[in-house]
Amino acid sequence: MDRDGILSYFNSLVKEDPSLSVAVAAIKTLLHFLENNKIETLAELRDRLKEAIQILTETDSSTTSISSAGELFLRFITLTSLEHPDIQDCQRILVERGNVFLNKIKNSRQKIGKQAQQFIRDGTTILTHSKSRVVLQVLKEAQQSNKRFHVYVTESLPNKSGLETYNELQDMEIPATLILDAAVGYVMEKVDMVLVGAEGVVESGGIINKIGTYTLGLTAKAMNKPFYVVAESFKFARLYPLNQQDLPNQFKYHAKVLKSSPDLMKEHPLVDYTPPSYITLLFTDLGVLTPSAVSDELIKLYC
Amino acid sequence: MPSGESEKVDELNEKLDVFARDLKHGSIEGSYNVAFRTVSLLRIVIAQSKCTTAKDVMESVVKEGKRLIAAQQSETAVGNMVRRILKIIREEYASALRGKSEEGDPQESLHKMLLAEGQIKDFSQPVPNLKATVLDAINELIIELENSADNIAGQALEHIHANEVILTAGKSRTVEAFLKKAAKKRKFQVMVVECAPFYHGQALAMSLARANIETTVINDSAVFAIMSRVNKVIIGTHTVMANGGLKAINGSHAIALAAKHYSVPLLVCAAMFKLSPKYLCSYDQDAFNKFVSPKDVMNFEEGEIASRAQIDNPVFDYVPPELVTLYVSNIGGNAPSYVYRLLSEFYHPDDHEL
Amino acid sequence: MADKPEGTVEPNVEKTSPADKKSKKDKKAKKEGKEVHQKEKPKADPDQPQKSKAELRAERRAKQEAQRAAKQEKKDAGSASGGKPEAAGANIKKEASSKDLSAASAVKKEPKRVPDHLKADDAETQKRIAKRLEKQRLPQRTVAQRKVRLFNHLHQYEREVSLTGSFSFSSGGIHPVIIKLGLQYAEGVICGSNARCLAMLAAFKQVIQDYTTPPQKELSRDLEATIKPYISFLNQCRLMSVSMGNAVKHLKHHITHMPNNLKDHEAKKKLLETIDSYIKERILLSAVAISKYVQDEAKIKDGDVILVYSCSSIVRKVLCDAWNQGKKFKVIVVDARPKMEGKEMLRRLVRAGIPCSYFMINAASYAMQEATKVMLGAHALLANGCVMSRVGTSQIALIAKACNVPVLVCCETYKFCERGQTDSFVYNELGDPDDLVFIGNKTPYLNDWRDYNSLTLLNLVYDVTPPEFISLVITELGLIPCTSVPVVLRMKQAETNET
Amino acid sequence: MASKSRGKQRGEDIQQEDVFQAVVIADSFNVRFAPITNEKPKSLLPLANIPILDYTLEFLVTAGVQEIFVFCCHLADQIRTHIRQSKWSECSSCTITPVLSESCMSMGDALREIHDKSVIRSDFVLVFGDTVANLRLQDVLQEHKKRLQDKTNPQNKNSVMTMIFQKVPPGHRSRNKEDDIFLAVDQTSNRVLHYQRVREQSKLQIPVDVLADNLDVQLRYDLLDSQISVCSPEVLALFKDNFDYLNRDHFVKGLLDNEDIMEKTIHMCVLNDGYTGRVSNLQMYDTVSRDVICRWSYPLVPDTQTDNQGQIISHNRHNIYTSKDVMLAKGCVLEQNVLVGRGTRIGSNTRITDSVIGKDCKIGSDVVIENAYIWDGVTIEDQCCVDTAVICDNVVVYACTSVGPGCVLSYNVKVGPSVKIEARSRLQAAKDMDDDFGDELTEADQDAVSMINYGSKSQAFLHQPPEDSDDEDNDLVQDMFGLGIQSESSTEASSLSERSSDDEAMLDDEELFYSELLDTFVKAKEDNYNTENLILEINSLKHTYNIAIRDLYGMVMKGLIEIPLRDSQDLEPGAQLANVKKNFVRYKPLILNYIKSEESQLDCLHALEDFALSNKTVSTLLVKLLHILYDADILSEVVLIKWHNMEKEEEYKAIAKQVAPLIKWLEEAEEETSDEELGSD
Repeated sequence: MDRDGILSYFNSLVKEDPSLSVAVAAIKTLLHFLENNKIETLAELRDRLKEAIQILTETDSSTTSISSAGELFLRFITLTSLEHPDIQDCQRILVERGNVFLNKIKNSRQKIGKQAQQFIRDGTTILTHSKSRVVLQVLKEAQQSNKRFHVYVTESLPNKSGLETYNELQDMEIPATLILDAAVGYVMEKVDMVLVGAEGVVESGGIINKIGTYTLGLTAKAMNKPFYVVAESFKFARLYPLNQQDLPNQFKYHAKVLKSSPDLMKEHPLVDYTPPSYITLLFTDLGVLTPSAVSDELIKLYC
Repeated sequence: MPSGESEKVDELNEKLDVFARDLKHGSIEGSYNVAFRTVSLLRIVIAQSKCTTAKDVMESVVKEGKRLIAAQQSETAVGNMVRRILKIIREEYASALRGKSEEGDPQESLHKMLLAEGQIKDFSQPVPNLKATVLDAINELIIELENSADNIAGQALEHIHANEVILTAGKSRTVEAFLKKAAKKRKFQVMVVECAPFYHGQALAMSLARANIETTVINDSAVFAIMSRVNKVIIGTHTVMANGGLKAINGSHAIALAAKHYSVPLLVCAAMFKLSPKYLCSYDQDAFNKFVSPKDVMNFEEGEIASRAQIDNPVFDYVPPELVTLYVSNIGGNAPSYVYRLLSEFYHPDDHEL
Repeated sequence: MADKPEGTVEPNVEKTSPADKKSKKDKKAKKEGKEVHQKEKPKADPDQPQKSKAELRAERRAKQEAQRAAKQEKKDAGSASGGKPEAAGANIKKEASSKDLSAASAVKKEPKRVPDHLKADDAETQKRIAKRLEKQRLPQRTVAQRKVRLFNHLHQYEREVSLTGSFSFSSGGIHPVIIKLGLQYAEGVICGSNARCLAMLAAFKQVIQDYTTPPQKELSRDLEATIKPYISFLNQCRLMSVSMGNAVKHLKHHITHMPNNLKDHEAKKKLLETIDSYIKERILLSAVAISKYVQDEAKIKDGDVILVYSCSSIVRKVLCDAWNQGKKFKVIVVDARPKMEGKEMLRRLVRAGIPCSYFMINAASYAMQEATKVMLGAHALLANGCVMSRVGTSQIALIAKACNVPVLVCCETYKFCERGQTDSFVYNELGDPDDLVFIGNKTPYLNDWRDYNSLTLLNLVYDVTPPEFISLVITELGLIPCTSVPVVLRMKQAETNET
Repeated sequence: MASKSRGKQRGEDIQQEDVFQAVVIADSFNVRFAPITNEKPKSLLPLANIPILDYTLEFLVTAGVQEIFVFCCHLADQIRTHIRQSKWSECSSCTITPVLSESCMSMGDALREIHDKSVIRSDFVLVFGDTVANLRLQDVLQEHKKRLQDKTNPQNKNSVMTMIFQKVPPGHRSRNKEDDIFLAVDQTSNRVLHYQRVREQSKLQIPVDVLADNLDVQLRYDLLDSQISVCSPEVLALFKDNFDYLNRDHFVKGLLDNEDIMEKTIHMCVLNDGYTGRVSNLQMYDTVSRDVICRWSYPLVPDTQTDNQGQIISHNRHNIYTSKDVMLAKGCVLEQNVLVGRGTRIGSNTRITDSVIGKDCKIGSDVVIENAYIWDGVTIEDQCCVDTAVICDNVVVYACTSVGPGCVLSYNVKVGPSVKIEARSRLQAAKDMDDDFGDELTEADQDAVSMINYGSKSQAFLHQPPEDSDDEDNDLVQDMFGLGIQSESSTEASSLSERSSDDEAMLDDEELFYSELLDTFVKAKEDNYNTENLILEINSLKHTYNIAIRDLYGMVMKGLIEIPLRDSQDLEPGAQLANVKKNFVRYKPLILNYIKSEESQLDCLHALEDFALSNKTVSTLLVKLLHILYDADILSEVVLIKWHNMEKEEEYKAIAKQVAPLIKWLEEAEEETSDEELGSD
């Protein structure tokens, strides 16, 4: 199964179910890949997968999620292979466990939605950024349990993803206000809490997310407002950025941008890194975690 | 003899009644006693329950537990103890079932998800002498409770150095022991915030003075003024929230802020039974705070104004984790950021919501 | 008809104004204390609260006798009386007879020197003070037995049953108005720096009216000389507030610069006018101006929830005015022991029809959640921009900052003060520790605190709020940041020099 | 067994043998709450959504009472069933026995009953079934016991009762003029020397000897009688012996008056910490509810109380209590001190403050509710406004209706749409039957009542305060309910007003009413009301001043005449008459509404007589007036003649003479008509 095969499969997945998160799609693709390929040795398997992941990262969809998913998948393989040395049945087991895993994470969004409920009280004002399906899920559930709350959404340039969120909220009849990215400081004093999604959750317990999240974090901190993050556990990435500079470029820019433009000074980064100190809590399908708990999780997984 | 049986049951019921009532009327001093009584009552519940399977036992525990919790929502110790006992039952069951004791961490984790290994979900299989083992485990728990204060006090000298000025608030049994212990070896000065309108602080001051510790009583308004000369704040708490925050006596927040402002370390003495799996998301959260009669704030005679003004008398205060420097618990000192871990050690995630 | 029976037949309905109700309470508390350390009896009698007024009075008289006797002895014993037996508490610094006198003398020496009342721990000063006190034939107060170590440099007195106990009719020639005033201060009948200042000025007007320059003396000199002991007496009763200090300074300035060629009555007239104008311009009008600024700058808007602390006359005025202007807002009154001045605030606001809620200071952070503004009064504004005010103010400001609620301070400029001060220790006033003992209708824990040498009670009166907590100071000159206090001071300096 | 284990827990020193007993009188033997109490005993009325009785029981049980006898008369079995179903039935630490007796008419009877049953063995607590309290009874009990032990002082030893008071200075809202008491106490021993309800006397008198033979007497007017008392068993016996004791006041009075004979003493204690309140009337219902909502009665507050369905209620800032499943639409505001019961839904932009709302109510949108007590299953449609009212179960208030202050809408009443319910009207779903209290009402009165318009869909009838002994308290209380809230501060003033002795009160009531009436007419004229409203006005006036309907006729007539005359004093008689005539024409429907039946006409004639005597012009115009009235078919000739033929006192003779011609003419006219009739046959 070659490059195009992978890409086409991946894209078809994304297309047919827009609510599907990129990471899941990636994992599905990889599983698919695993099934339809004949592989002799473990080493080979690893290399082939690495390539596949590489290919996926070159699509326009969020690199962070994909690579974190990839990492996860590889880890998954090593763990299994430890138990089952024989490559054939290893592959078999991989496939079935893979599916089990997929089933588990399918309803992780609902789980998160439940957990977040206790944090949204009647009459709360929420500020959210860009577009996150999980966040929307949370708000939806809140609405269904007839709570009364108001949402501020940043328009979140360049791709105006905030606008989509806004529209969806409108459809759900949740009172919402669309604000400029630059107006974050202005609305912050009206807001009770900040609620954002994440493309990736890194080992420090910080998050990588749509550009502007960091600003939210800073302002929220300055005004002692809680800053909550919702993220499925498969977004946990094995990565430890020190600061914005330290973020790997392929996260910050589209693959093609990296290829085309020689100096990145002129390019807009797509994501930024929000250090754990700005995050109050993360709501994940593993439960409500403090940033430090995240690294714990990752340690348990990778060490 | 059935008659004896039934009498036993009645007695138990009555005990539960009385306990529930005492909870409701807040006539029990200190959350230690609450925890202790909860455990010992639930122990009887289990001892008397005829059911064999873990499932039934857990149900009966939950039933009584809920009843007690309902009596006084803000007394988290009750809930905590119920959860502890449930955890115990689960573990005993698991170990009995798998022959080996299931190692620590019941939390969901990516690792497990990947390895597709599930928790034991059905507790209905009969296990021979489950009850006995559970009861033993509970006895251990009781012992742990009894020793908690001493364990904490034992660490006193690690935290208090010679002639410090220490500020404390209210009357925490633990803190009292802590200071007195330290006073045996070291000389230091204590500032006690009186904590109107309950004035436990004054009581503490008295007992410290009797123990011949150099003590100064200040009223609640003087905390900030005095803080610049304090070099350690040691307070007790009513509950440690899941995020490492505190649910402590009214006024603690101000103290913590003042300590932060003068960057004075804030130590919290709290035994593990005060650890609650609940989060605080808003000051006005249901069942977080407890509002007692305003009579302490303003006499009923003065009701003529009272009737036209809103008078509240909240009991607790929330201290966010970033203001806390260190927890001194019966299992050692921990940073607030570590609390989540302790949680997963003591409680089973399925029990967080009873 | 309804209240008639009450009035006549019903002696123990509290009809008294909160002020003297309070002072009565104090007396009770004090009495307990006294009994304890006079005859070393640990228990003060438990049924204290039930006593009828009559009884109280009787008791009081008895006490006074005792007091007088005690004083007499002390006098005989001479200045060595300091080393009291029970003063041997471990934490108590033995001071040779610490007699006191204070700011009065600190006034005219412009070159900065530490005022005496900050040097209670310095024997030198004490001696000098003692002498002056003798000279002025003023009563001397018994120094508190038990002081909090950190505050040894401040003066703290036992509460006397009667300050004037030792006055014989001939003695001192202290004007009765002043004596009355002094006692009112001491008992806390008059409190709040505005009220105290006004009362003092009124008293001095009286004094000046009754004053006649003795033959071959100059009014400018002699009058000052006569006033001096008065001031030191007042200081004895309760430490002067900054406002009073400034007022006195102003007055003296005018007295000393009084041209000698003037006739007595003219001079007096002139002085009275100056006092009147001072009251009018500096105190009353500035209050009006401040409240006007608040309206004009719309610092109180509809739907605001304004948190106030304790009882500041100026804040009350501002709020009531705003309400009468038809602004619809709520007020949260936060209060603290032992004085519970907030209750008075609450009472008056409620009377004015303003919707209020009432909290103890412990609950401040709970209350702060819904507040949109914090409005505070001030005892004084210090040159380094700190606000000196009723103890607890800083705490409120702190919490407000944490909940990012803006903090407004209302303060007339006559309360500004050249001193710079960074903490609440150097310059402060110590209230009566026994005030802490009395805790509502609960049985007090600390009844016999004096029996435990290792136990001390601290009842601070003021504290200092660092400028970073204060968003804005509203003065009659307009809205200023509290860092620009020195500027205002300089201006005022200039003014006074012109006159 | 039981008591022992409790003894351990609460560390109290009750010996095994004497159980701590209490007698609850679950009936107040008056009709303060009529008509509500016609269907449900008072002690079961919901206070903050929980039956009042439950508060009392809770209080007693927590105070460690082991045996409670609930004495119920009016609708007794309801109470019994309630107790059976409530959580108390399986309360192991305390047994509750309802004692039924439909017959007895007073507290005295009740106690006698209980004495006959001889169930009380030791000192017991006597409370009413409508008490909310959280004081520590144990302390009082101990105090009482101590007194009895005390050998030295006979007065202490002979104490039979310790009354519990709460310090509540005048001007306090929980002071109501009914329980306005004044007493003299011996300071040292707390012995009660004199006890008096101020309401009854216009002034306070203290027997001289009280002051004479006691040293330090304390006269107290700052107390509220909690009606809770710790009694020795003798009390029952005493009640038995003198059956003229109807209630505790009589008992206390009796004992105090002839102390020396009986050698029994009564003591008192004043709570310094703790709360008591009695729902003795509507005003107190309001006050106590508020105290509960404002948590004075902690721990007896809604969020700790669980009713037998075990509902959990959560308490929030500003004393807002809501249970989980309450549906609040967007933009509806619960301001402060609001309790909303299970399953209630509230529409958008509705404003609610200082109110209690029961279970499963439906409140529409843009509704304003203040100080209201709304019970279960009530429906209030959009744009209504309810102020200071009690609205019982299953009432429906249709859209755009406003319920005025002090109203009471009893069960199943329907009002509206778009009417204004007059202040202080008490409505019920069915007409007043001739029930045990309340006399037969003249059908004229009935009509007058039913005339009042409560809206097209309405099903409501004005409740007639029964005309029996305590009825002037009754509406005294009634209008206090309104007042009570509107001016808490002015309780002073209101208590001032009611001191005057009753007959006086009646008298100036009449005058007052009349002047009011005149004003109403004038007002009606100015912004010309339609007759309905005017009638409404007048009726409500009638009820507030409690005027007999028959007097009303006269007064209305009188008023209708006086107004125009007043307006046109300086004119010559002719013009005046014209004026009056106009007026009559104008208000004919009104008059007809009141003056139909024969005796009503007579009444009105008599009124005219008197009026004529008092007023010069009238007497001159009288004949003409009568003529007009006759022409207007208001007065039938029959009646006129009858009236004229009645024998009269001296002073009316003149009038008789004056009107003689008219009558004559009438008689002739009559004959003619009758002739015609004959002819027509």
